[in-house]
Amino acid sequence: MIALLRRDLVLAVRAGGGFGLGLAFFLILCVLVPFGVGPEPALLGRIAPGVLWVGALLACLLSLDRIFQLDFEDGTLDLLATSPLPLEAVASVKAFAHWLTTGLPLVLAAAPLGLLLNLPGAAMPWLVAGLALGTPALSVIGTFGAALTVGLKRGGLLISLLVLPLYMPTLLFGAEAARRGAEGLSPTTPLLLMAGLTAGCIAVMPFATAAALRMNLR
Amino acid sequence: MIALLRRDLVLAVRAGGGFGLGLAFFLILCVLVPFGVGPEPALLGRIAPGVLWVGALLACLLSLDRIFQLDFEDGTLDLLATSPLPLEAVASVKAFAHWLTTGLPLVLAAAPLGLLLNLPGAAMPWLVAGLALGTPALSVIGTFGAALTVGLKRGGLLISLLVLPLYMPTLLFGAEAARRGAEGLSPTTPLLLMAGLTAGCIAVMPFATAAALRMNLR
Amino acid sequence: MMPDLGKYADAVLSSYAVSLLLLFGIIGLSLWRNKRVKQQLAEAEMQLSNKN
Amino acid sequence: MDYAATNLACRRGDRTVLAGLSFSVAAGKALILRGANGSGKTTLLRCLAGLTPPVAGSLSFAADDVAYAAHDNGLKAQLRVAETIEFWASIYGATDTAPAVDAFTLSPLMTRHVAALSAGQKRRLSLSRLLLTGRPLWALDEPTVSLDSATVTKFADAVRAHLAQGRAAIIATHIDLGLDAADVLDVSGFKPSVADAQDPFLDGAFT
Amino acid sequence: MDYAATNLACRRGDRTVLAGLSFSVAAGKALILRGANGSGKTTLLRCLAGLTPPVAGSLSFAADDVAYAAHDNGLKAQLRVAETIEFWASIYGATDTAPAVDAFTLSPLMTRHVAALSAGQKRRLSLSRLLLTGRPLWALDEPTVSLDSATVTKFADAVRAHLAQGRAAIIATHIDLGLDAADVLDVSGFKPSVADAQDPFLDGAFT
Amino acid sequence: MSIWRYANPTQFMATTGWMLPLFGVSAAAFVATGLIWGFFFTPDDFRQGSTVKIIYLHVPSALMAINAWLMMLVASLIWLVRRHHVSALAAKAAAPVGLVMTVIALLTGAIWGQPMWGTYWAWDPRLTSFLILFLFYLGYIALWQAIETQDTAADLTSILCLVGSVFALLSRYAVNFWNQGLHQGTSVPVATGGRTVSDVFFIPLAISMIGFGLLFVALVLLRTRTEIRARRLQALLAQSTAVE
Ligand code: HEM
Ligand SMILES: Nc1ncnc2c1ncn2[C@@H]1O[C@H](COP(=O)(O)OP(=O)(O)OP(=O)(O)O)[C@@H](O)[C@H]1O
Ligand SMILES: Nc1ncnc2c1ncn2[C@@H]1O[C@H](COP(=O)(O)OP(=O)(O)OP(=O)(O)O)[C@@H](O)[C@H]1O
Ligand SMILES: [Mg+2]
Ligand SMILES: [Mg+2]
Repeated sequence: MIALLRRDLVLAVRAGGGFGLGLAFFLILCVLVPFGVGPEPALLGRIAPGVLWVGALLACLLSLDRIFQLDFEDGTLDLLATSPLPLEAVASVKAFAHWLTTGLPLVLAAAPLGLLLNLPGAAMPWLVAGLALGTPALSVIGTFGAALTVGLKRGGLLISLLVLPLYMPTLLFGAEAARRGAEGLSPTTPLLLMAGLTAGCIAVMPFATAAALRMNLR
Repeated sequence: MIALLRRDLVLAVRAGGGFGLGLAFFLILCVLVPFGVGPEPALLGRIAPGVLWVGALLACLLSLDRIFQLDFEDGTLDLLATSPLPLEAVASVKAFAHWLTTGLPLVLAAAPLGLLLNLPGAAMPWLVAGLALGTPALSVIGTFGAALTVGLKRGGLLISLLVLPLYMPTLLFGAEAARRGAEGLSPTTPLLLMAGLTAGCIAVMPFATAAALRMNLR
Repeated sequence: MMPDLGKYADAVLSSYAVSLLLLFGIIGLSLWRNKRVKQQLAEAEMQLSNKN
Repeated sequence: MDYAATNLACRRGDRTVLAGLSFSVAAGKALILRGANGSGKTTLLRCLAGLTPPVAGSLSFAADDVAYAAHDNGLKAQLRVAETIEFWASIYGATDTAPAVDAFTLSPLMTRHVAALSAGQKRRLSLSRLLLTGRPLWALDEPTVSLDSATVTKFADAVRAHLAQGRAAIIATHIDLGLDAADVLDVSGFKPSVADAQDPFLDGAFT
Repeated sequence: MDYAATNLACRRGDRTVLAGLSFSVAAGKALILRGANGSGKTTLLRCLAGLTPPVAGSLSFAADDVAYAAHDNGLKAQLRVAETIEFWASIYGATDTAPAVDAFTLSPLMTRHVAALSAGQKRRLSLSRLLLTGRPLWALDEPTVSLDSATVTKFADAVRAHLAQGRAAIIATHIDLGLDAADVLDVSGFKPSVADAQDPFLDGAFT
Repeated sequence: MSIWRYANPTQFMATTGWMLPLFGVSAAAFVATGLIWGFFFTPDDFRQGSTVKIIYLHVPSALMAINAWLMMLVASLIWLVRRHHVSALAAKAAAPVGLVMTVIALLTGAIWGQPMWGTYWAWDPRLTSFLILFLFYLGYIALWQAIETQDTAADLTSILCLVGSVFALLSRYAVNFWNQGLHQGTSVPVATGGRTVSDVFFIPLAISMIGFGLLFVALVLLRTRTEIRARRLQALLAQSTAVE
């Protein structure tokens, strides 16, 4: 399993992808938004938590289709499925690698980018906490979506369609926590709910992912 | 050339992609944003033009990497490059097919989705006009980005990084036109500038795209 | 016969129009596809029984 | 130990491609699968490898006994040759990669990226994985594709060495590998009838 | 008309793989390229097809004369067989697809999706494109990969028919196609020296 | 004889052959009665004016939009557990009907919103969760369309339906938490029996709801029959090329 994780990370870095790019995308989005909506600081501050959350979601989505697609096309997935590694483990490792290359950089970059968007200081810690708790769920759910569409070429947008409604609860809790933080209310309830959601996803989704993979390879 | 266009469209539709999905993505984004920033109608109305433009951009970006990547991986691009079709024509056709499957549906869907985001009625026609004039440029520029990264697996995020700065002028003019429309000012200047930009891109970019392709195939 | 809908006539009529259109749309589509598939299947069965 | 299949039927996509197929491969023996293009060799091998469950019939061995090599190489262009070998070695818990490297003369290529290999070199790298699996039954789908004749001989040697350890191999191929301890099975003879398809939509009749 | 190359040097990636290679193929003749894996057959063919410009030397024909068939099939899984053939026919302006379909017995497969073809069937479809190009020089990279022996014979017939029209073919292959009008060129003999690499960073000396 | 014998395609075709017209005719009768009664023969509401007439479309379609998804969930479970092909095809057949119901509920709601709340759209929890349901339908249908191999498509869409149901529930809950809405609560709580709508409106509404339910059943039966035939057609063609 560690070998698979190491391989996935090496591939991510070598292919001009890896940590840098998820981050770069996030940065670019944060630059685009002020251009799109205009530069007033008060307005930007209000929408900042939402924008950062939507950005995290999209950065995840953008990279989802590659989780299994490349391995499927060059035949590696067949070989992994016949290897001693259970497919559930493959699913978990893939999700974890995706989080390391996409989710983690976003969590680390959220604070400085929040500054760029005038995010109120009170909201900052809660936004970061929310992202830290929520992005693992995004990766795990996204891996499931990728497994559903693995046989299909150009699945990119189909994944988005399948996965985005599944992202809704995470997004709602996360944005709510950041907003409550900004307004000085206690954001623990949404954060707790989100932690529960993430824990549940991590525990259960790999089984659904492995089942979907098995069906697609058949 | 028409054969290539037809083939690309057939592939887009068959692969569960096609017209519907660019649209679905756009719709999903418009649903996400209120979740992220909260449901107040006034706030949503203010940021609506920006959000729709950023959404159009992202819908384009999400689908860019597939323009040449699949053809490259299965060897079709080599065959097309040795065919009687000049690569410039291939580049133009690919860009046009991309616009038909991504840009056009966005133009058509912008009005109803604007409603969802409380877009002021006065801004609506200008937003749509801006999208109609601007999305062809997005496709043409994106095709160039796709040609640059065609050799690289997992080019998805790298393309975004390369292309987004090139999208900036289009975005600026488009959002400005919609905002002026909303405030009752005349949006003709930004629209004219954008039309010029688009015309220039359509005329010149296919040559750059073809050059990039040739280098990548070498 | 036509009830007086007052100032909301637009809303009521358009919602009825849209809904009926959609309902008839899905009904028509289902019937049409049913007929087509039935015909195709009959043709295929004919061909196969001729072959054997 | 014998590796046997009894009355097997296999499906590919929506289509039942083979039915009523039985065979038995004794330890130390190889089974060569023959058959025209599209006759179902790949379908059978995928079924043996546990990727598609059989529609009917049974296998006397588990999917864990099978080392499968497909038409596709399953290589990553961005990895180096050495990294690729190490990766599969650690997946299969193999400690010694030297036999795999030697059997396919990979040592001059170890530091190259897979992207910079020729078609035959890629194939050699892909086949070297077999020696890392340590599994007793090799199920190989046209393994010699794009290998030059010297390498084909080396490959046949590797198969012979494998068989000599009391193991077995099932190989789909269109060429002659020169294995003496090999039975031949022509899969063309196992075309299914409609009844074999095991499809509830083909039972009974309705219009 | 002769198809000739003079003193050719070809590059693959950063590496100059072949140098000093010359040949001439007369109309009606075929040239078989031989050489161990990695000796540069693919590199040479890509150069002839105009995909990589030669590092040195010259060709007596244009890239437009060459119909190239690579290791990869270049097929789209989502298209049907008939659609694929029509697509290439209209790209090359061919009006009659019947010869291509017949030469590789594709007619029973016409309505299938490419995804549902076996490896050999895909190869047959991919090769049928050659007959649509109408180009005089075929440059083929291991065309018989995964073809069964009956189809290999059919393919050799197609090549013979092509040559009989006064055209020519250059074919890299590891097997014997049984073409009588064929010269053989072993590319292994054209390994470049450092001077052949034509790389400005290898001229002169600095440390 | 267990109920599962209807899961055999031949049996299903035979049984539904005579059931379908029955459902079709009664659906037409109930829908027509409910809507005509509601549109022509009910008074205006004292607050909502004539817009109250929209209720005869809005509520039944909203109800059926949810029920259709529930039916798909059950059918998917049956497919996953017992592998009855008809059940998978029934789920496939129901999805577009559910989608249309969802669209009708959304559109009539939006049109109703303009006079009542002064806006076509508000991010009210109930409205929002309907929009999410709409997305689930779209995704489910798109996945069916995208996969060639029928059994695989059935498997994958079933899993999506299962996982999607859980997440739909979660987001319904999360949405409530996020925004208190404008939309009125349930006024026909079947469980408690009490209701806030007066009989004048309620009787035609009930008839219309029954009608929409029957219409749903009729459409699903018809479409399932089509899917079964299409499936047999495909199997025949595939097998004949394999056997030849
Ligand atoms: C696009 C907007 C709307 C959507 C998606 C929507 C959705 C729904 C849903 C899901 C139900 C639930 C049915 C049930 O629980 O039994 C419902 C019921 C109802 N809606 Fe809407 N609605 C929308 C707009 C409106 C508007 C604008 C009004 C009028 C002011 C309205 C009035 C009602 C009424 C009276 C009911 C019946 C409640 C009951 O008796 O249970 N809705 N709607
Ligand atoms: N994904 C698929 N869906 C449906 N049918 C398929 C699929 N893949 C292959 N087939 C069909 O199944 C049959 C058996 O294919 P298979 O790949 O097993 O043949 P094969 O013996 O391996 O041929 P080859 O020598 O060409 O590799 C063929 O008729 C083929 O067209
Ligand atoms: N993209 C590349 N970059 C750098 N070197 C490469 C690249 N592709 C191949 N090579 C190297 O160039 C040499 C020639 O490769 P080529 O593919 O031409 O060989 P080939 O004769 O076609 O072999 P095969 O019979 O295996 O197909 C080999 O040593 C190979 O390792
Ligand atoms: Mg095969
Ligand atoms: Mg080669």
